[in-house]
Amino acid sequence: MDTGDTAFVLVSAALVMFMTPGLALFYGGMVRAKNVLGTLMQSVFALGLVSVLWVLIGYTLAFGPDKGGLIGGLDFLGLRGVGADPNPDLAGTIPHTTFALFQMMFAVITPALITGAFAERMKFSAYALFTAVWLLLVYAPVAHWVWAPGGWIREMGALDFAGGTVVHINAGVAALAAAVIIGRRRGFGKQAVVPHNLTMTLLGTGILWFGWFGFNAGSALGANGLASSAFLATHLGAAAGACGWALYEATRERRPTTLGVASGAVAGLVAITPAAGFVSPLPAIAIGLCAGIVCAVAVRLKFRFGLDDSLDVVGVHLAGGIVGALLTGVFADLAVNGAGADGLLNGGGAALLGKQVVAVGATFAFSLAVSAAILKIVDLTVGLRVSSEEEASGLDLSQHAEVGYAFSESGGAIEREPERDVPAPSPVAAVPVPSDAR
Amino acid sequence: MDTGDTAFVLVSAALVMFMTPGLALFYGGMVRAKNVLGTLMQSVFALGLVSVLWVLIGYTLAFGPDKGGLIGGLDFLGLRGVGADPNPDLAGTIPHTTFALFQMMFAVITPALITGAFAERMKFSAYALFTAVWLLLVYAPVAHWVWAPGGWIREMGALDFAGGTVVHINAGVAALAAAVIIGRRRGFGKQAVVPHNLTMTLLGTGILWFGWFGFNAGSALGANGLASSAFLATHLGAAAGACGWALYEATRERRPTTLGVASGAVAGLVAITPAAGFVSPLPAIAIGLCAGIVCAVAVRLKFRFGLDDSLDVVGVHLAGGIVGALLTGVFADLAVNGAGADGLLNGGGAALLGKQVVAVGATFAFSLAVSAAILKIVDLTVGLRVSSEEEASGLDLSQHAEVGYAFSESGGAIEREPERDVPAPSPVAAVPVPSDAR
Amino acid sequence: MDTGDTAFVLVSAALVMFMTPGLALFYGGMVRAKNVLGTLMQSVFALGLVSVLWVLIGYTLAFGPDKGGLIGGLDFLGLRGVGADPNPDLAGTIPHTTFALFQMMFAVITPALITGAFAERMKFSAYALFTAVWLLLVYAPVAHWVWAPGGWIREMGALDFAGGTVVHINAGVAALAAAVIIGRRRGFGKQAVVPHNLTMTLLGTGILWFGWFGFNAGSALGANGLASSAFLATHLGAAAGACGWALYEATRERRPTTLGVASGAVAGLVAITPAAGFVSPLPAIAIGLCAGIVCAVAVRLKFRFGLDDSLDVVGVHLAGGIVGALLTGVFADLAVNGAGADGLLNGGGAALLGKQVVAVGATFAFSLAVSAAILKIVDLTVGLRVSSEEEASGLDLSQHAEVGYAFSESGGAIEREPERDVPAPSPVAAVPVPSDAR
Amino acid sequence: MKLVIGVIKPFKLEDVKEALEAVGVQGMTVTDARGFGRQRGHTEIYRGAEYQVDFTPKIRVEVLAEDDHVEEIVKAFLTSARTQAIGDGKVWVLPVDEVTRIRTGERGHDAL
Amino acid sequence: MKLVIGVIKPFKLEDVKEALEAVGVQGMTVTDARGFGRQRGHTEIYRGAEYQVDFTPKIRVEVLAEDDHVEEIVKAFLTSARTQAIGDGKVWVLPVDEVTRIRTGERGHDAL
Amino acid sequence: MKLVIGVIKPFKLEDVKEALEAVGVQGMTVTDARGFGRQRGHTEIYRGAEYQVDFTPKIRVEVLAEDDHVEEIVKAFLTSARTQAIGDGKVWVLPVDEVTRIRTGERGHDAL
Ligand SMILES: Nc1ncnc2c1ncn2[C@@H]1O[C@H](COP(=O)(O)OP(=O)(O)O)[C@@H](O)[C@H]1O
Ligand SMILES: Nc1ncnc2c1ncn2[C@@H]1O[C@H](COP(=O)(O)OP(=O)(O)O)[C@@H](O)[C@H]1O
Ligand SMILES: Nc1ncnc2c1ncn2[C@@H]1O[C@H](COP(=O)(O)OP(=O)(O)O)[C@@H](O)[C@H]1O
Repeated sequence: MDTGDTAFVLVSAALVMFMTPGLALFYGGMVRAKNVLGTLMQSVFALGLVSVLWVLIGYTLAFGPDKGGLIGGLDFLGLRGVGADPNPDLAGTIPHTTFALFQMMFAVITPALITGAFAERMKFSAYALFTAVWLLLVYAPVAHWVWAPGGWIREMGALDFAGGTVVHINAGVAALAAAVIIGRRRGFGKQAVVPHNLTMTLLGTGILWFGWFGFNAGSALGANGLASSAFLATHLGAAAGACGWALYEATRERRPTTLGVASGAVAGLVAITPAAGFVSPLPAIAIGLCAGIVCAVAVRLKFRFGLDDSLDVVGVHLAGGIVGALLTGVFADLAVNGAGADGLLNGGGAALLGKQVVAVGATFAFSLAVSAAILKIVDLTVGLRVSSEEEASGLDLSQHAEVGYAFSESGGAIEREPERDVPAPSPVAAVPVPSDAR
Repeated sequence: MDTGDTAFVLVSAALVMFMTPGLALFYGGMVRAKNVLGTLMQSVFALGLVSVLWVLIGYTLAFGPDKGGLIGGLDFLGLRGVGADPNPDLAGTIPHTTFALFQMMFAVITPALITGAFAERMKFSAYALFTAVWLLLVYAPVAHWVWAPGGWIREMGALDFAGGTVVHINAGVAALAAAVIIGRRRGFGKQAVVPHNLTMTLLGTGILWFGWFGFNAGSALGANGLASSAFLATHLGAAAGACGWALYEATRERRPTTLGVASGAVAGLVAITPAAGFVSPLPAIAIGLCAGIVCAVAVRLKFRFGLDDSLDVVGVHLAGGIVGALLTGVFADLAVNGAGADGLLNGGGAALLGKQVVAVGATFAFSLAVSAAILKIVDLTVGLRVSSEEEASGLDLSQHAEVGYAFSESGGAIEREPERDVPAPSPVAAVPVPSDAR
Repeated sequence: MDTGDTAFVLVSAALVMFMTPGLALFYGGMVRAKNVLGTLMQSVFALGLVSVLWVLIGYTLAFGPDKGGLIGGLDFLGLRGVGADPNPDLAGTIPHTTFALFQMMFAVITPALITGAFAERMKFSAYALFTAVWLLLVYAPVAHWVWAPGGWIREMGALDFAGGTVVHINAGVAALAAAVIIGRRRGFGKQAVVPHNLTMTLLGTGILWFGWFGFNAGSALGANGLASSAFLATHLGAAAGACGWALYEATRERRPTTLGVASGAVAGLVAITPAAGFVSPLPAIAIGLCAGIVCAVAVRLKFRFGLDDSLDVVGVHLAGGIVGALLTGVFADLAVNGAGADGLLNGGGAALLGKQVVAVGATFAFSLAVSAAILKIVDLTVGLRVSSEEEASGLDLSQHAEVGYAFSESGGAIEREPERDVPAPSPVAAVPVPSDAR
Repeated sequence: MKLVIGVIKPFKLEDVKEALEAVGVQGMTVTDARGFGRQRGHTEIYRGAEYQVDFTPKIRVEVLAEDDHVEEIVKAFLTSARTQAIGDGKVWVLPVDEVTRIRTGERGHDAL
Repeated sequence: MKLVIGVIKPFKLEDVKEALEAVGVQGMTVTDARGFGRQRGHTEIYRGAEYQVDFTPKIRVEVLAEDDHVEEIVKAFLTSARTQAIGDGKVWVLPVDEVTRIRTGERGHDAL
Repeated sequence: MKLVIGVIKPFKLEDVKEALEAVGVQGMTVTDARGFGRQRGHTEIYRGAEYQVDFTPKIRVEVLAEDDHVEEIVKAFLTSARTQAIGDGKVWVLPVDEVTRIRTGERGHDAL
């Protein structure tokens, strides 16, 4: 066990955990004020629900001893047998618990990413049920295929350094299914739906960018040259993505926007995720730039297709994820990572690219089918969508009986305490309570 | 000295420092807009005041050579003799300065926790004076008892991994005293007092959760298996706490709330703090779940008792701290940490539980008595409470001559610069200043 | 290569990256709501633009093999030859890429600091052009002089641990030039210009403080006693700075303000930056306290001089940077850092202080001249300043076609989709879209 | 000269604006408001403390108009702001002594 | 038909609402406002720059009522909004030509 | 008794307040508003979706005044709020039946 590696992966896990509140803010700022809490909840609550499920069963399904390349065995149920000693098959220089908790943070944020597609209209109960089932039926298997020893995609030799397929394509496809199945928001395409607080979205972007260093560099599972080059590639992907999107807007719409720069940075981070540990700096810039432009175009298509992917999960995570997975097959470089492969431009021929295509296709098909099935079942059972009145009044009031902001303190409310009329037993309470009225 | 351990504890210290701004936001979002800055200040200013006092005298009182099990000697006054070499009695693999600054961050946040109890009505001067005195007369001694070699509670064998008694019960008890002594806010129990910005509270929750990894895992004082299991337990405590509180609300009040999930996560973090380094994953979930539910019930009692513990420091930190301290006596496991003990459910019998009860009782009694005394004296000298008019207009204007938000830019104010009428010496200023009026 | 050192510097780099969004918020809260996005952009976009330029050419200009003490050679163009192996001349125990990316984060935030001087009135295009040119013509050379082996200021023996001259004085001087050349905002000195969201500024302060540990302690380029003492000094500088500014306000204006405490903390951080690795705790407190008071006075002078340094970059970064550089010559202590020197109060005589004065003077003169020249050229080409109408309506609308906040959801806008009238090809879109109207 | 004031549901503003333009209205002034009436409010819960909020968000639209234009304008409000649901709001008409355009000082009809 | 407008201190809104309901008022429209008058404002200081703010937060309450109901409503305002301190505000009454309920098109009395 | 209502550009509020004080006005009530008129609005773009916003920020100023004071007050608005640019706003005058000061119950002239 190496203390430096352990320190780095533990801190990386903390950074990845921080990404989920960051995502909550990134999404929360883009919705209307009446839905901000409901939107924040759909990310933050995943930290609670998914973490518990992951420890109980998710981890062993993903990383338990391989069963036919498809799923993990139940040996690690409830983290049984997962202790301070490293598990050499998974990570040789850090405690097994460190690897398990690092992976837990990935499992938390992936379903949270999906929520952008059905923002402003899904029942909280439906969200919770969908998230729990999706984690076990979709996320865990795909994570096993791609990352676990024996997983068929890993064995095939496709490369996904930090989750381009497992996290982004996987979530992006589920988002596509969700947007189609739950249907469009009231007034979509007719009424103006303006982000209520872009400063919140920008803060979220900053936190995501910051946490992504743990996501990608931490995936080196040690503090070494590989982690360092993944860190560098990650930052350059984000930077170039921001420039790419801004460039597109400046040329096509005369003005680069704040939301565009934020979106471009995230698009670049998504695209560099699978490639981070396999490419050198200049290709990293190329991948980010490319993702920024492609995603800027992609998000503009949803109106044409009448698809209300509310916060553009498809346009950013699916499109960006595919860009990244394929360009990994183009730019991968054995000189950067001996455990990787050479891509199209490094004399590796189309072999790797082909495997990348297979990995993307398999993830796409599997995630689409199972996600759609789960959504349909949830719709038939608890029902996916809030009522039209609840949608009009907003998720905050209808799902959580709260409001996000109360800047003007104009009373307008009186307390209905159950205890209100009960004679208070304490002497303190006996003292008449002074009121602002007097 | 181990670089990996040093890296981990230094980063952990940074994370714990970040918790104080996080706490400021967590609290700030819950008050009315007119008090948001005053509330933020009561946390943020502690970063300034307490840090300086800690270095000058606090550290040596807490961790100087033991004097009769009760207090530390003055050898480390002004950090004299605290240098790059490790102090084997305190932490053998990191510089002594690293240990001292890590401890400093704990000393900063503890008094800040108390401020939630007297929110929206205490004078800034009274807050500052109380904080300074409380740090030296209450925090430093209790920290010595529990954590310093020779401290009587430590010697007795009670377990507190990262501050359940020192930080949370200690602050929670002081909060109880403060809420009673300063009295209720105007209109408490009659007028509606609604959180003005729950998105701020949620952001604060995310930062607290993130920073808490430094708080608990960092308390292993190294990057090792213990740190890793403490990290895992911490995350599960928070996750289960959020689920517990949400579950309570969903069953008792039909709707889980954002504030409930945020409060539950913090309650879980509080409860897992003393246990983090002594329990395995499943017990960690149990502790969090239990804390989430217990605290959800506890905060609902304040109206019955007519106690205006404004932001529920008692309901969350005192109640949650006690839950954690006692359950540590139930779930502690030598298999997790050889330096710990076996709890009730691990064949250790009631021995440890008994010691935990003593530790809780002693901290409770001492903190209540001394905190109350300090508050009374501050009240008699500078006075604790702002005037009724100042309370109505808010702390921001009355204590700091500022407002938190100015969204609508409708002038309504002209500048009264002292320099206004002074003939400006610089040529630049000679140029007539264009005004928006033209 | 040491994994502990690598882990620490990588995490430090992430922390420094996080400072830029923090700075965006720190500045963004101080402007009027109509300019908040434009202000955030001027920091956040630097993360994109500067990072790419740094990798392509900036790094090699700053840290390439020395050319006459003035500039670096082009050997590292596009990070050619910068790999996993340590570069002993720069940092012997971490990968060369780690050093390069750590330095990149410094290059990003420095031009972002300048933007506070021309807030609320500069064209986005002018900002972008100025930033790009300034990075290469001003930042890179000065960084070479002070930090690169062979750089003349470094060889002379002046001390700048983490960027007092390179970052703060350099940016502060450029800010002075910018404020004079772009001129004052409409209504400056007459109309009230109130910070629109001090909670945002306080959050930014918290992030800056947090990230500054990476900035200063990370500059030890390893996880060791030096990093630890730099960490401690950094925190004490911030803490004492906050106390100093608050003290000044409490005594001179009766009330300590939130903005004052935030500003004082930043002033303290600025001043401790050059000294962090050379001074012991008590001098660190002295430096912070001194900076807090000096900067509190400095910002109050701008009205007297009619200088619209909008967010006080000169008053905080230039003034604070000079205080820190000079006091480093006073308090530096070989006992703290053998690679440093003894200052005035440690028997080193005035030698070091003299060198510090030369370093400050040279940076001041060079930065002032070149920055002014760049600004003039940008003004003559793309033009520095937005039109008077654009300034009145705000940067958000005029430069980015966005608004920061839309709390009240009162329609008031209908969508003009380019695709709007195009017959939608997809069956989904064929379904008539329900509108809130029905 | 009259002042027609309409209190409507916020999401109806766009429709009302278009309807008013359609009947020749060239200007209006709107303010965010909160209304109390037959339409019920909602409940908020914070850590178990329950609040009944009786006011619902509305928008208040003010239109200055010639006397003979009023009837048309009121009709435009009725048709465009109506959802058939409780809380659609009211329209009322106030007499106006005189109107002046600040920019030009024009009065009466020319000021509109 | 009359329009009674009251400008009050924000924290009084709840009391005023209850007092108006007590005298049979079934609806009202409120807007956030800022008032200038005998009541003094406050000072704000940012980095030494001092601002005098003369406006204080108020709430503006509008109530449509039958002529013979007006006196009672004004009284309700006086009793419920009064704190005896400067800045309690004003109540004024405007003549109304007609009122219509958007939902039903009912006019006059039935529109309230 | 009359009620003078002026709709102005936000940054003009301070000038208007001073002008009104200069002609002896001792109180006023202002509300944030949005105006639609000859003055054009602006465009917003979010991820390529383009919105045309027709409303521009305004401030609505209400001044209660004696009949013989009205002309002076209207003039004060015209001179202080004018920028010569489209969108300067309007001033209109409404008849008032009566005014009461909440604090004292004084009516009419004494209530101002
Ligand atoms: N007497 C009144 N005076 C002023 N405004 C009123 C009055 N009654 C109703 N309103 C306004 O009209 C809105 C709708 O009234 P309400 O009774 O809820 O529904 P409806 O108009 O369909 O009967 C209220 O929210 C309030 O803003
Ligand atoms: N002439 C006026 N026209 C319109 N509103 C007024 C006028 N005078 C006062 N007000 C409103 O009444 C409020 C209270 O008036 P003020 O003179 O401060 O106290 P009081 O009403 O107790 O004399 C002011 O804040 C303002 O909103
Ligand atoms: N008929 C109207 N009724 C009510 N308010 C109006 C009317 N016409 C204009 N306004 C208000 O006056 C403001 C300025 O009017 P506008 O036509 O844009 O410029 P100008 O007053 O210079 O002709 C508008 O923004 C609106 O607030």
